[in-house]
Amino acid sequence: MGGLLSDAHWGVLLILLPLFGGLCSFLWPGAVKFIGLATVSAVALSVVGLGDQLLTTGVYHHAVGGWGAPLGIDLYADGLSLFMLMVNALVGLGVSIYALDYFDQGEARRFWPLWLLLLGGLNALFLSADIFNLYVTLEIVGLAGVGLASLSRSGAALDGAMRYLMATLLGSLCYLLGVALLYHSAGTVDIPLLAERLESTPPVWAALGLICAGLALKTALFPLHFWLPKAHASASAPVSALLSALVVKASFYILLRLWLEIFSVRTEGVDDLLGALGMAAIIWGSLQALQQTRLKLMIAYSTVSQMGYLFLVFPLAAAGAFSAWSAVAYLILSHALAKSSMFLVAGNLMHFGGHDRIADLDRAVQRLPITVGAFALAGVSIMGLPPSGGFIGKWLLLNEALNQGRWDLVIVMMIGGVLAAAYIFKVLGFAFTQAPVTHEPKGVPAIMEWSALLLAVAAIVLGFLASPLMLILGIGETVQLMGAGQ
Amino acid sequence: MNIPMIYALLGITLFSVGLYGLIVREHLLRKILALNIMGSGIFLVLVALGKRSVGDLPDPVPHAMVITGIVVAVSATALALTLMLKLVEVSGSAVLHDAPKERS
Amino acid sequence: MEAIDIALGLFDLLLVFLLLWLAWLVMSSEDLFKAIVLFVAFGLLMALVWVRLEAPDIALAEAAIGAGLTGALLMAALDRLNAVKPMPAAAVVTSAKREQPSLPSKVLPLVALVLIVLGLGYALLSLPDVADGLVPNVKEQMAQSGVKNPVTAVLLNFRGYDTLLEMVVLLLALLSVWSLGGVRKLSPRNTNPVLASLCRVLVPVLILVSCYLLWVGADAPGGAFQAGSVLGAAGVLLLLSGWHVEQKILLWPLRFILVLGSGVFIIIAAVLFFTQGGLLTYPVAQAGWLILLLESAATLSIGATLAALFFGGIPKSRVDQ
Amino acid sequence: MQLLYITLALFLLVNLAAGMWRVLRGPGVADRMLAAQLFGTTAVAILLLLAEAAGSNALRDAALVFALLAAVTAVAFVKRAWSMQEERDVD
Amino acid sequence: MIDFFSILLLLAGALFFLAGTVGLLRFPDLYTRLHALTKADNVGLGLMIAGLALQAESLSAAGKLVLIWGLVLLAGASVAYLIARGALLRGVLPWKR
Repeated sequence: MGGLLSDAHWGVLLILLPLFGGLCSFLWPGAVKFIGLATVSAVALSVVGLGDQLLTTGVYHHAVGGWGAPLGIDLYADGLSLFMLMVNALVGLGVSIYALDYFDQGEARRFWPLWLLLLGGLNALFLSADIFNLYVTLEIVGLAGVGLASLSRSGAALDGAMRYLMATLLGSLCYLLGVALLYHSAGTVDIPLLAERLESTPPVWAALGLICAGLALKTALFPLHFWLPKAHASASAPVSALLSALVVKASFYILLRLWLEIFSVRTEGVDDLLGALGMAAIIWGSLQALQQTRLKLMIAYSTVSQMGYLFLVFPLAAAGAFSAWSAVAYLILSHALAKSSMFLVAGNLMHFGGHDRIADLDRAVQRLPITVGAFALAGVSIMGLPPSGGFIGKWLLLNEALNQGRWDLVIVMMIGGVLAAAYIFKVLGFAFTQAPVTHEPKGVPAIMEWSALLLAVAAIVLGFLASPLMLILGIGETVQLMGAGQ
Repeated sequence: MNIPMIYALLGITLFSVGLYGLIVREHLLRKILALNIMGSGIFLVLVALGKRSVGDLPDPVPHAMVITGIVVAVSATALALTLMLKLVEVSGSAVLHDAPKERS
Repeated sequence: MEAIDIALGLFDLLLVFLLLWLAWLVMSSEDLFKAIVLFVAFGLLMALVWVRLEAPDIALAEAAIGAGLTGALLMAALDRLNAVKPMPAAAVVTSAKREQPSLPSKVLPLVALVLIVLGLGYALLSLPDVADGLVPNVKEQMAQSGVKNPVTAVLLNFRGYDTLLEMVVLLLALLSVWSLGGVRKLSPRNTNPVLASLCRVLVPVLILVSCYLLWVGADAPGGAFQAGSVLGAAGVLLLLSGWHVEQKILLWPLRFILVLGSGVFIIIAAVLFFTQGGLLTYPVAQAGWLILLLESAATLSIGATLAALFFGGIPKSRVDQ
Repeated sequence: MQLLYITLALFLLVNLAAGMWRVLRGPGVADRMLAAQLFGTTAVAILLLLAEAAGSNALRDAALVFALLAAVTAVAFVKRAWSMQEERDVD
Repeated sequence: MIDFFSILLLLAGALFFLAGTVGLLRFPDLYTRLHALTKADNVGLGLMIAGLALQAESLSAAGKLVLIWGLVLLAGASVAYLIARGALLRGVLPWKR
């Protein structure tokens, strides 16, 4: 039985299931919720299956079409991929449950096909070992993201979606030109083969610049973050959660993957540039978040700053440290959970009061204790306080920075933590006090409250699971990973 | 300097001209045209550099990539145009304004 | 022999110059309609470039899309833009912003443009003069691919997984457009007899050409994407001539055709996966007809998707208006 | 014969470049469109000449598609884009 | 002999294309330009296609060429009519000496 489980190609299922589910939900709009929830649950089970398989047999390899690289496309999964797939499954499940009650019938019919196809694209992205295939998955993620961001059809949502569309298309094009240069330098688009063949030549440098710029734009790295606050803050709550928790992480994952596999040995200076921009993002994003008067914009700017932490890995990982990038993987997972929970909370508060003005939260804690509790727990993880996933990730990163004597990074991370505490306590403060203007509150469905809490609790629980999760991350030892699987 | 290389250089120039237009011009329709020109430039680079093989056959792999790329580009263009029209319908302007509107 | 090379060289240089000029004009001309017409001309010339680069498959796709569909899409969008934008209040907002840009803000992007061109150009020029890419690998495996056209072999077999995902991208674009809701009313029913007769001739020819391209794609340039684009053009022409279809026919069958391409792809992928043990691993003997099946489904979907994208809104919203 | 085909193709391309002037100059919307229509016909001729020079049947298919699609753009123009006012860019 | 006719037809075709372009550039208004362009170019293309058809290796190849010409003629004629009619309806006045 165990053999059967670990022999099954969970990876392939992870791609085909959501795509098929997406098509079905488009064909049968009457059954979208059922199809959607069933698909997301099946995906979550498949991730468990894949995890079991990876733990017993090591990295997963599949040559699509039986051709194998360089002619064909390879699927590949190691600890890092599995981690990202887990993010997909956990956040996806939480947001899907939330979405059951959030959308009305018409919106649900538009939401589910887009979301399931997005999920398929994300899974395909995390399983790909081929830079052109990654481009195609990026297109899926981008276009689905635009469709989702504009779901509510409000003026602000359309404006945000347009910004996002422009940014994501430009990012894809830069990435594609980089892919073209890499292909013509090495005659392959397979990542392990590229790692073997590439040398430090001007076209590779140009490709590095283009790919970094394109992916940084998609990941909203400061100062290329201009599109994110509007796009993420003006979308529907579940969509904001998906965009902030999953979509921006996808492009970051590609950057991290290519960095670890292809670019790290060939570059100096770029890693410091990315690190510096990451530091700037932490400070700038936090300061902006602190100034916002609207909850969703505050959360969106918080995403800008939290993405900055991820970019600190580049100067640190230059020394080849496992703990640096595993810290980042941990941060990704905990931020995804906490941030999606926060956006869902914002959705609840908007549902409840009809607005998301922070100053007018008006004792929300009395009427929506679960929701405010979820926000507080998610906030603990975002601030990086123990015991939470965010704490473990930031602690690992901080340790690495201390070991390498990078005091600049240490100081910025400390300041970022304090600022995060400031903007989160500001919200909590208003949630406890009476607003000058009172208003008619509306009830919030229990499912929406509990799913937000569930995600927040998961972000905290991560803090207790450090050792098993590190074990998972160790599968395939990403540092010399893909080549080793051959 | 051979003929394919000239076309490849044309490709990066088109990419850059498109990028310039994307940044400098404000009207969304113009930005959409700019993205299309950038895409054409990239396709040119992909295909032109694939003509460096010694045999009689140009590299078919970039050709396949570009064919799907062209079809995807037109569908993304259609989406962008529709989004632009909806935006104009709601906001009355085909330009993205940087000044935040929600300062009320 | 030499004279031919000179003539070809001049042809290439003129083509390169024209494309650069056109691209610049598309970006810089004040009038939007002019920019669109110039962009259509740009697409036309791109098709000639593909011919010069010995990429007839791409030339076919570009002829259908770059020179045809994109132009139709842009013109329809411009028309709708003029129709939905009569608000004077908005004009005030835009004119208020129309201050003269300062000199550095004009010059800086140009300097950046030149720097990028120089940097990337240097990168390109330092590539080796000869590189085989994947040509040897493709040649080696062609016999196992089930088709004779190497581009089709790459698209549907060697890198068929990419194509599966691209079909999803295409569907997503349409889903997103539909999710935005209808944009405007349909054009009024056509009363022009010349246009009607033009459609009566052109639409069947377009459909025939589409079938031909689909069929010929296995051995010669052509295939699902080109055939689908031509089919999409037929749909666009029908829509332009004010073609109406019954509500009920549109709802379910249209959705079915739209997902046919990606759906058949996914189902075949899954079936092959369970029988052959690999994602999209065709048995060599069956590869030929499996590819034809996939391409036929993809052609229908691409054609329907492109036409639906041109239409803009959800067909259902027609009744609401 | 080869040389003649290529030279004629070059000649037609020069022709096409000259037609650009009308697109730029206008004055009316229809004038620009008309010039683009000329491009279509000329491009078909160029393609056919190149096809003959290269002995490629596929290029004739491309010319066929060109001939068909040029009509679609033109119809789109007549039915859609030809409105009274001309949209101007704001910058 | 066939080559000779071919060359003659091709050159004559090129001449008509030239005439069409000159007309497009020099004629005073939309209608005259329309007139010059659609007629001259379609004849030019026809002559060229005749010249090329003489060289075609097979009957089907020649047939495809003729089909292309037929389509261009049809599209050109219809579009010329549509543009002229549209222009008249929109009040573009014909040029008078």
